Amino acid sequence: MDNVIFIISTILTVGGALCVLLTKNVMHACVYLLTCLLGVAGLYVTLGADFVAATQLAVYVGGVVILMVFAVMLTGGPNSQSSNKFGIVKIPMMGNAKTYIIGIISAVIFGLMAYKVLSRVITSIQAGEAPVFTETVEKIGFMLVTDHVLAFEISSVLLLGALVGAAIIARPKRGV
Amino acid sequence: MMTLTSYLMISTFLFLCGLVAVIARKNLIAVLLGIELILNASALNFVAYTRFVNNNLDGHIFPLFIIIVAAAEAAVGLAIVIRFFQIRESIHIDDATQLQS
Amino acid sequence: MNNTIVSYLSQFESYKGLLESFSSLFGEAGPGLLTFLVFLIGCILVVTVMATIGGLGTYAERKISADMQARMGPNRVGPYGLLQFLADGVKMFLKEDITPNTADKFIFGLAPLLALVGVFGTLAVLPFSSGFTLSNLNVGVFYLIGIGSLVGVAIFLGGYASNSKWSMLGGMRGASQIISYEIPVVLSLMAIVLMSGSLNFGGLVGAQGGLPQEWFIFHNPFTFIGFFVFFIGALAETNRAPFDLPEAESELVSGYHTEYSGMRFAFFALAEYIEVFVVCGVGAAAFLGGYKVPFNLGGEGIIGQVLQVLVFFGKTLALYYLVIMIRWTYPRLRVDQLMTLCWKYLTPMAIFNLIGCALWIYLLDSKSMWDMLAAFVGSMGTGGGH
Amino acid sequence: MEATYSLDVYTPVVILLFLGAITVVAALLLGKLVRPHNPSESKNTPYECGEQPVGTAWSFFNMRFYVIGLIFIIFDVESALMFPVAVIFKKMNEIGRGGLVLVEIMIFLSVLISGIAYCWRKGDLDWVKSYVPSKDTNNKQG
Repeated sequence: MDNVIFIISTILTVGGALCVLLTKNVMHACVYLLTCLLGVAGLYVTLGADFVAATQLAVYVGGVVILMVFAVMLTGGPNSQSSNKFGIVKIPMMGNAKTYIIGIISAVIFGLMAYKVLSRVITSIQAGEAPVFTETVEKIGFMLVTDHVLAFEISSVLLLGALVGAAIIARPKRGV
Repeated sequence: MMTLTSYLMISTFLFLCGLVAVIARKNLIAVLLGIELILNASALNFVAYTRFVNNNLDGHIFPLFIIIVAAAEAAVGLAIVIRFFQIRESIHIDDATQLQS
Repeated sequence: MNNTIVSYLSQFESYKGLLESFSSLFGEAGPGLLTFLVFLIGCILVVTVMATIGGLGTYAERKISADMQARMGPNRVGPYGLLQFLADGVKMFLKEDITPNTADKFIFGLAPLLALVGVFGTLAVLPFSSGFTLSNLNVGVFYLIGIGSLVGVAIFLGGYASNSKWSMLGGMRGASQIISYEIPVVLSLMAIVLMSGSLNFGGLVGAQGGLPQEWFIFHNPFTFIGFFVFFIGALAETNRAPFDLPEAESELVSGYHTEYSGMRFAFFALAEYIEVFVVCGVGAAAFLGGYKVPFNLGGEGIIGQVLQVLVFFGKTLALYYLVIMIRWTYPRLRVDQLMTLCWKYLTPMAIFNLIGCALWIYLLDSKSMWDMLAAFVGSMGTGGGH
Repeated sequence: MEATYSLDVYTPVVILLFLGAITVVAALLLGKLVRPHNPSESKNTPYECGEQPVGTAWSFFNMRFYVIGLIFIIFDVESALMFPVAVIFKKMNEIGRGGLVLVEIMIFLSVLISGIAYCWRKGDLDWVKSYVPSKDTNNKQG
């Protein structure tokens, strides 16, 4: 069963990421991002991080993706092609051949660098005993109120900042 | 099958997809999608290392905060994109050339 | 922790015998195959029962509404019209499948699938009895919230993909309504998690008892308010009247599924009815004692399990009946009233409840009201005796 | 249950997700055999109460939907952080450290409450933004 979940999650993740990259419709890209995130949640499950997987589901699937599709709809929908006053197509196609070639070249360079660095790391790691993660939620909660309490409290300030900042930015123009 | 190497390869792949998306896309929202992919790749790395290398749960706390930061980033980033669209009627990334509207 | 139906069954002798025969038959893969088979049978059983309940839900809805309006309701197909939902299903199956030519075909096909997948995913953690829970995940409550939010995405995508104004408005309203009302629901469930100290449904129900004064709803005043906050939020989250703005037929034709026909529409409807059952089940498990039988009748054996399932279904279906009653009693809200109710009343109340529950645990050592009342009466009694 | 970490508990999740997908796909494919299929131009236009549809539906949206989504995601993230703390609160209280955790929860929540109070004060939670109640009918707004 472990392998089945792993394979399904890998297919979802890799396929979703590729389709996010290749699709021409930004709405479809959001949907593929959804499958990719579901796949990553599955990978978390295979790694024993069940709480992180549930967080991924709740925050990403329920929150970020909805926000993304809202933003797509608020910026004129996926495929309105009229140009604006600057003469540039309003909703651009998702890129052109030049940018893709540059992107792929940079990806290849980065991949080679990562391989150069990681190959030593991977071969040198002695993958030891896989630990048994039970009661992850209790342990995470315990760590959040003891060791990582500062991060816990600071994150609330971060969220406050994000909420206030985004609300100010998103507020309709004055006088409306 | 389920080894550290395979997880690292998946996360590298995710990261590269995100990188190409950020560089190649001309649509601001698609760029944000690429950033989400990159953040996910890093979070996946943390969990994979904590499972296979060191036996504590610190690697579960970190993805949690990465997800939080990603959500906050998405909220603010999309707000900026929408505001930008209202001002310039465009979400083309080449339109974003001025600091002040 | 993490017990499943398999770990419950494996304490019986006959299961061990079955396991041995499987091991001899398939060798190494035997136990895994048996586990898979048991899960498969359990899942198919649950899905079949849920689909039937979803179908009967449409029947009950029509019958109860007819009763309230002094009509007969469906009474031709089968005894008392009980087979009406089968006839409806056959009709849906034979209907032409129409896709608007301006629609986004890919997402148009994907949306009903996402809705059904999201709802079926929630069934995995629903606690039917102490033994028959498909999988009592460690993070059950949070998992249910996460996978259930797929339905919101599906409703939005369904409305979007149709490329019809009614659908788009319905989908937009649906998505914003579902995400808004998720906040009070999550916060009031969090108060219950605080009281029980466990995130899985087994622990949630296990912290309660069979008798009403041992349920969480009567545990303290905050959880009592919390139940109603949860219930109103759950009504809105499943798009039930009086919160059925996404499919308000007098304003938006049929909302997000205006352009859906035949089986695709049937899947949306099925997902909605099953989701109502699921949220009623969560309400019963979290607030009303779940599968706990009064006085622990029937014990741990097979009779006890059957009784537990019956008690769980009884409580859930009672809530389901309440939901249908509410639908045919109250008029629909306006959009601004809907948002005001969520953000200015329910969410502050839910946060207040959360803090109240935390203070109750800290100051009063998480004793229930009845314990304190009993202790008070007892001290009065002894005081009077002296 | 053995001591090793087993993913067997997630088997029903996978099976149910697949059942959901298979049900939809199978019903649509099987239905293809029996259902009629005669599309026509007017049948395939989006329904607009009999009128010819004007333009596309993917254009008109209001900012307030986004603000709702924004506040939601902040609270969603907050609940993701609060759930583990909520789980251990009772146990910490039993070993006599409940006060500390309570103070931490209070600080966390109060920062967020101030956030939503700000949005409330600034009118982001009002659905009808331009509605100003007159003197005699000002009992509508909550």
